[in-house]
Amino acid sequence: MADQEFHHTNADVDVHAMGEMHEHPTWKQYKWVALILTLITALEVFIYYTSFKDSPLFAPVLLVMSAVKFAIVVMFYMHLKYDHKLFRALFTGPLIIAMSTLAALLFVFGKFSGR
Amino acid sequence: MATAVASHAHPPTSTGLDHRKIAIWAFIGSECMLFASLISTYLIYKGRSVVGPFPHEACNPPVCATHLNPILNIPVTSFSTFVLLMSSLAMVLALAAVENKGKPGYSGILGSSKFWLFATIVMGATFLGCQAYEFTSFVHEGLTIRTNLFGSSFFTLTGFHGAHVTAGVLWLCTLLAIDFKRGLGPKDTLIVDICALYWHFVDVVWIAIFTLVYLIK
Amino acid sequence: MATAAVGVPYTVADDYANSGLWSWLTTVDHKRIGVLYMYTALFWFGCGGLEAEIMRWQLKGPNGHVVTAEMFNQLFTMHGTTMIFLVVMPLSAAFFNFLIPLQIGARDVAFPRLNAFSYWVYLFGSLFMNTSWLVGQAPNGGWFGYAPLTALQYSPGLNIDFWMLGLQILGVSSLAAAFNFITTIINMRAPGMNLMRMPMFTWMAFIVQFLLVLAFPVITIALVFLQFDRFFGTNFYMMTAGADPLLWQHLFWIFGHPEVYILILPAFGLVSEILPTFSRKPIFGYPVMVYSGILIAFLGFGVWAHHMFAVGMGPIADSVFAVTTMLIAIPTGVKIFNWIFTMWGGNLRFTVAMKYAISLVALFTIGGISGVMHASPPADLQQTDTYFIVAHFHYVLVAGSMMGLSGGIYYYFPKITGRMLSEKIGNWQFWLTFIGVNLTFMPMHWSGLYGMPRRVYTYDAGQGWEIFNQMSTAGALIQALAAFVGLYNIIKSRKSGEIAGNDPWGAPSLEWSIPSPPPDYNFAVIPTVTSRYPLWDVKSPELTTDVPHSRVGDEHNTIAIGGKTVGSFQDSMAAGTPEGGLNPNARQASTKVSLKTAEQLGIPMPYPTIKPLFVALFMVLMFASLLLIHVNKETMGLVAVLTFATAMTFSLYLWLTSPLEPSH
Amino acid sequence: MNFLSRLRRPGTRKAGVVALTVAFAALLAACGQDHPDSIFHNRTDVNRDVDYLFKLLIGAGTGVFIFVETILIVALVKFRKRPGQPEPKHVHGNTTLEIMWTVIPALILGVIAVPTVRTIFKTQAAARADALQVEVYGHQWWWEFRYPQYTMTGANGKVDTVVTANELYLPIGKTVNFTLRSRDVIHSFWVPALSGKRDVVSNHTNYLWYTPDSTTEAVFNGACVEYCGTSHANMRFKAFTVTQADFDSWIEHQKLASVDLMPPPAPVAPAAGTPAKPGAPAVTAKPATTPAMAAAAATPAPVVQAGFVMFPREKMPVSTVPQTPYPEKLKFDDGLLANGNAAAGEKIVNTNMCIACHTIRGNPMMQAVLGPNLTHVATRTTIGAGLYPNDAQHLARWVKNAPSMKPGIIMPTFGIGEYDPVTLKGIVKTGFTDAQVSDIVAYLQTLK
Ligand code: HEA
Ligand code: HEA
Ligand code: HEC
Ligand code: CUA
Ligand SMILES: [Cu+2]
Repeated sequence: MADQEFHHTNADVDVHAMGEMHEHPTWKQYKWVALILTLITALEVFIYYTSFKDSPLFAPVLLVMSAVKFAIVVMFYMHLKYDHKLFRALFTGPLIIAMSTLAALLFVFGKFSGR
Repeated sequence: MATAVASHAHPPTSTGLDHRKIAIWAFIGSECMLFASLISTYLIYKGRSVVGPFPHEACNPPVCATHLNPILNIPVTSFSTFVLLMSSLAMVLALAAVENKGKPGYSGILGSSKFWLFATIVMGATFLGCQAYEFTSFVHEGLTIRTNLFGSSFFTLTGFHGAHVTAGVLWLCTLLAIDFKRGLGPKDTLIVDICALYWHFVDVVWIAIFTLVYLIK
Repeated sequence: MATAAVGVPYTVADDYANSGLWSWLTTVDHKRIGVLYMYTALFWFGCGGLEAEIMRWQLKGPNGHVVTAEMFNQLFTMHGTTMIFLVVMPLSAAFFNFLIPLQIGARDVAFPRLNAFSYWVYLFGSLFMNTSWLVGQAPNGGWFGYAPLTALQYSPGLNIDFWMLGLQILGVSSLAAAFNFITTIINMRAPGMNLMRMPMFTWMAFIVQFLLVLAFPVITIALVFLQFDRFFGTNFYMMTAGADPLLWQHLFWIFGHPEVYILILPAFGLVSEILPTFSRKPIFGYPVMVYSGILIAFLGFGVWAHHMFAVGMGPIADSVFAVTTMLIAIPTGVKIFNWIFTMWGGNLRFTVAMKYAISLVALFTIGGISGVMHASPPADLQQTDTYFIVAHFHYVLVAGSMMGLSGGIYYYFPKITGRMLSEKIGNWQFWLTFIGVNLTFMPMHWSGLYGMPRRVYTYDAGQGWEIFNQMSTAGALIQALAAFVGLYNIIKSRKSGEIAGNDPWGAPSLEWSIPSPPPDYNFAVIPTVTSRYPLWDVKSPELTTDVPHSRVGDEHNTIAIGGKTVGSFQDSMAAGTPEGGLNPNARQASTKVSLKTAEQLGIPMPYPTIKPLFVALFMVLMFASLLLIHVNKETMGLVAVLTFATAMTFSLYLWLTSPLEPSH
Repeated sequence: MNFLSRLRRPGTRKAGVVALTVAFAALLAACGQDHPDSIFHNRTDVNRDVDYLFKLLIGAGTGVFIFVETILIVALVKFRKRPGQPEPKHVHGNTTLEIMWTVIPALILGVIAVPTVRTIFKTQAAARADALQVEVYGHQWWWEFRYPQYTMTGANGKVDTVVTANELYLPIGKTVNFTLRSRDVIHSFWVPALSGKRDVVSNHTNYLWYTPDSTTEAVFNGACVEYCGTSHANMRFKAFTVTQADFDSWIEHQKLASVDLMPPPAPVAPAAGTPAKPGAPAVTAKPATTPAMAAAAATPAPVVQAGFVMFPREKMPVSTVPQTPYPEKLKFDDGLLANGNAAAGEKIVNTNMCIACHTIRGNPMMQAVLGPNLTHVATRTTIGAGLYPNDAQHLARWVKNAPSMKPGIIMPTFGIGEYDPVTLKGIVKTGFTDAQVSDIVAYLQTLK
């Protein structure tokens, strides 16, 4: 709303974080990110078609890979890495609660005890 | 929620940030819980259907009247996943184009916000197209939202995501319309940024869904 | 006491009618919206209470036949739903709306029109849910509507449809409001109002908004499943399809337990405002109070299954949830003790507001302790679904939430209306309530432990439950009496109450530095805050000397009154605070000084607008039209849904494309 | 009371003092009288473990309560405003105190948590192998109890297990292991005096075990404690703990089939003849005055079941005998009951809707399972899931208009001229006269 030029030192949240976003990821970074995402996705689909599919490591490996993708997109495309730390709190807090709730649910429904 | 209008009489915001950006991040936070509930439901009901078709396993008599193949179509979905990822790239480039309008290096088609917005819309639409194809083929193979627990939870989960994508596409269309009407410039960075954040979030949700629903058995 | 320019009508920034119905329908003023919330919630409190009274009358003796079984089931379902979703939450929302901007030194909330939207959705949603009484099919599945009883197979009527659609609608209202307040509190604090200087109520409100934002999506999804099951024949709760009824229970309580803290934290916040004022002493251990609040909210997401100890989750899950549940007692206890030590060494004035606050401290403890008793699964198996539970949650909800909120009403009524509530009548109401509540809910501990199940419309003679039920019924009647006394007090004082003035209580926080009722722009000049207790710094520094929280030398444009540094409050007092008032106990009427309007001060005020009301109306109608599907009018239903959807989108478009306020 | 005496308005204060004292006096008085369904009776091993935990909780709770309220009241009295009092000295906080009231509650909770967890694992362990197995099925709104360890082969070679409804017999001193399943919505199985409850969850199987070890035979009230619809409040049951000997005799009796009263050279009714063949077990439990005997006499000498066949009613404390009043509107001419004809009754039952829902072993017509098994209905002390005593008057009214006796149930209204409270349809032609109902009742009463 108001023009962002002005700020006061006694606002609680760190004051260096002024205008919407400073030092942005650049074109180059964007394209690198896109490349990495593509590669990971390709790898995911690839191992799905290999015999690795039946190994006990399959699920964990996939989870790690998608977690990486998730993180990159959030950090660079949503520029959380560069943005006001407040946003990091607003996003990661709920994310943590959501994930632990999901895990807890799967546990109480015996999804981890191979029922 | 474009309610705020700049005015000298308004005191500066405590954080120097714009209301709308804080609101959208809070909204995204709450969306995390929404999709967490949907995904957990899908996983909880996975393998509990009493009749086929099933996601990864074939279904044979007596469980099913006739033989039914595993239903998930990995190739198509991998393609649509890829498209959605690329739409995120287009989105950031659109944002960059708006932000640096007129700056050196932002001339020509690759520097035009209209082009990248349009590209994002097209890719989003493509994704929806794939989903429509997927859904119809499932129905033909005998899986509807009423068939079994898998059908109910699968269609609801992916349907909810699809609805989010649709909303995103419409939102992008309004931006494109504005861009054609009066041109989006650096001063509009914020409204584009907000839409972009939403779009990327919908993308990351799909990253999770693709792995948890389609790839993992 | 000069009544001259006091109780000034709300001045508005434009030439819309500044009072009368239209101005209320179109208002975007957070204070007026707060007032609307308050009276609507009080009205529903009357209805929810009436439902309770009928239940109590039925249960006053064995084999009662005041109402039928079916009616009774509808009564307790609607009583629970009403009291939680239509009374306590909106009453808290009333205070969020009225107080948050005033306490943080803002002119309004971040999204004024969204704020109006939230209220209208709540109003229409609550009306929708209660129209079920008119068609004789009120919800009858219990307030947590366990599957599969709510499935079409076992509940073919419209009862459950009213319930699930109603909750869905109310969810929209709460979520919209929550995003609004989060933004407001993060982003609209006056200069110097850093987080650790925020009044305790604003802090608790802040926490509650996050609980809302995280808890409501879960029940939204659970309800969506139910809607799909009932309208489109999906299988989420369809036992024949192999569904698991515990899915609903888990989803509901993942929402449900955070919900109970959504219900209590605002009351905690109000008490934390009232106790310091009437003890003439700052809150004891401010930081601890803040952190314990955050901790309660956080832990609140990890305990939901304590409502499900009887469903057979297995020993491990039972143990885990038992322990996490018990942990919550610690931060809550911290609050209790901090409140007691706020009073300790103080200088206590037993106003009605203070009495309510004190009885929250005294009585919530009882409910909390019985809560800890439930937290032990083997023991809970002997308690769950008996009146022992009913006793627990009424002690925390009635003696907790409701008493805290009642205290809040007595405390803030002067600020809201410009007039004091009568202390004389108020004392009657308080003592009747205090006696009534204990007489109603204390015996329920015994009837529960002596084996009386809850949700029974009748019970047999000779079980030794009679005496307790008679006491409960008597108590309920006393509570009704008390409520009427309170109602009378409100009506009377609204007209002829004593003039309040800016700061009738000698309170420390910003909202008391401006006239009562505040002008629509709240602060003529946004104050610069230099301490946790700005007004005390001004009026009775001896209370806040050597207080670490006030950064001396931070003041901008300081001005001295009576040789005392006043910080920059002089500016906000341009809005019409009289001089003097250095003795905080002396009540100051805002004499002579007549209020400047927003234009005179050059403050841009948002235009009043009817559009949010229409968006809300069409949205509720859209949901309501789904009912047609169940009276076998599918096509008609779909047409209606689409019509209202388009109407909604259109009015939303008008809303978004019309400017919020005169731009410069 | 000290706190109260500080109040400004003596009027309210007196009211308050009086009301509160009355209240608590009443409570104390109430605690004096006996409470049949109290959870503190400790009639099982499990309940004693729980009781120990409960005492601990109550102890800790009371302690905390007294402590909190005391310092609160002291503060209120000590620091109330007095005229001319100086402004209070500003206190900002106190770290040692804060730590204290974080740590001490934590310790108290630890003291509670440890035995809690221990008891959880102890009471949820698998039941001992030699336990008596009882399968509990929850229905809207009645209980089906099966004893899978006790089976018998019926006349037609069909193997059955002992089944009864709403009345549970348990041998004293033997561990019983309940297997809890639901036929429809969620219910919850609870006998307060014996142990905690366990939900009966659709699509789930739950277990609950304990060892009734009350020294004497006893009757306990049980109830459904999960809201399950209209008549949730009327979904009660009884648990009889009896000696092993009596239990065995009871089971043996339950194994018997009922006698077919249709006279052997019957008008060609398929129902006749069949089970009336020799060896068909019969019942001669008194009173032998019913027309049942007349018919039964025609059949070869029946197997006599002596000894304990049902818990003696005279030994049942009043609290276990339902006192639910009749619905006002439901009238029945009790005079007719004396001369109801059982054989005629059976004929009516066999040729009417009853066959659609009920089972009576020994009566080939009655094989349905929608309602309670009526083979030994006469050996039960209550009907309608513990709602009414099982006597001629109540049976008659039940058969005449069950839905008005118990809201919401699927058993239809049969009495001629009666109105079905749900459908509000009048039963005009098809219904039974009071005389016919009396016949049915007579028949039902032979089902010992
Ligand atoms: C305002 C709402 C509110 C609040 C604040 C609470 C607070 C708590 N509740 Fe309650 N609860 C409800 C509303 C609330 N509850 C409702 C509505 C239900 C019923 C739902 C239904 O079935 O319809 C319910 C049901 C409920 C159950 C399920 C019972 C059952 O159905 O079997 C349980 C079980 O653990 C429980 C536990 C607790 C606990 C441990 C707390 C704790 O937060 C309490 C902590 C507070 C204290 C302990 C007192 C102060 C502390 C001290 C003085 C320190 C020292 C104390 C000790 C060391 C013990 N609650
Ligand atoms: C905040 C929540 C709240 C509040 C305030 C109350 C207040 C009361 N409740 Fe309730 N109650 C619940 C939440 C609440 N309850 C819940 C969640 C349940 C569980 C439901 C379920 O099982 O599904 C429940 C269940 C419940 C039961 C158990 C029903 C059963 O299990 O069979 C009973 C029984 O006595 C009861 C009684 C009361 C009484 C006597 C009051 C009294 O305090 C009421 C006093 C208030 C009045 C008497 C109002 C009078 C007001 C006026 C006259 C003013 C009029 C003003 C206008 C009209 C503008 N409640
Ligand atoms: C549509 C199904 C249905 C029909 C037809 C029906 N009943 Fe029932 N009956 C029930 C159900 C269900 C109950 C259990 C009601 C309850 O306690 O909730 C019941 C209970 C009873 C009981 C009480 C049993 C007990 O132990 O509580 C008796 C006796 C009885 N029925 C007799 C009859 C007779 C005689 C007829 C025919 C004239 C009949 N019923 C027809 C369903 C039926
Ligand atoms: Cu069965 Cu309640
Ligand atoms: Cu809880």
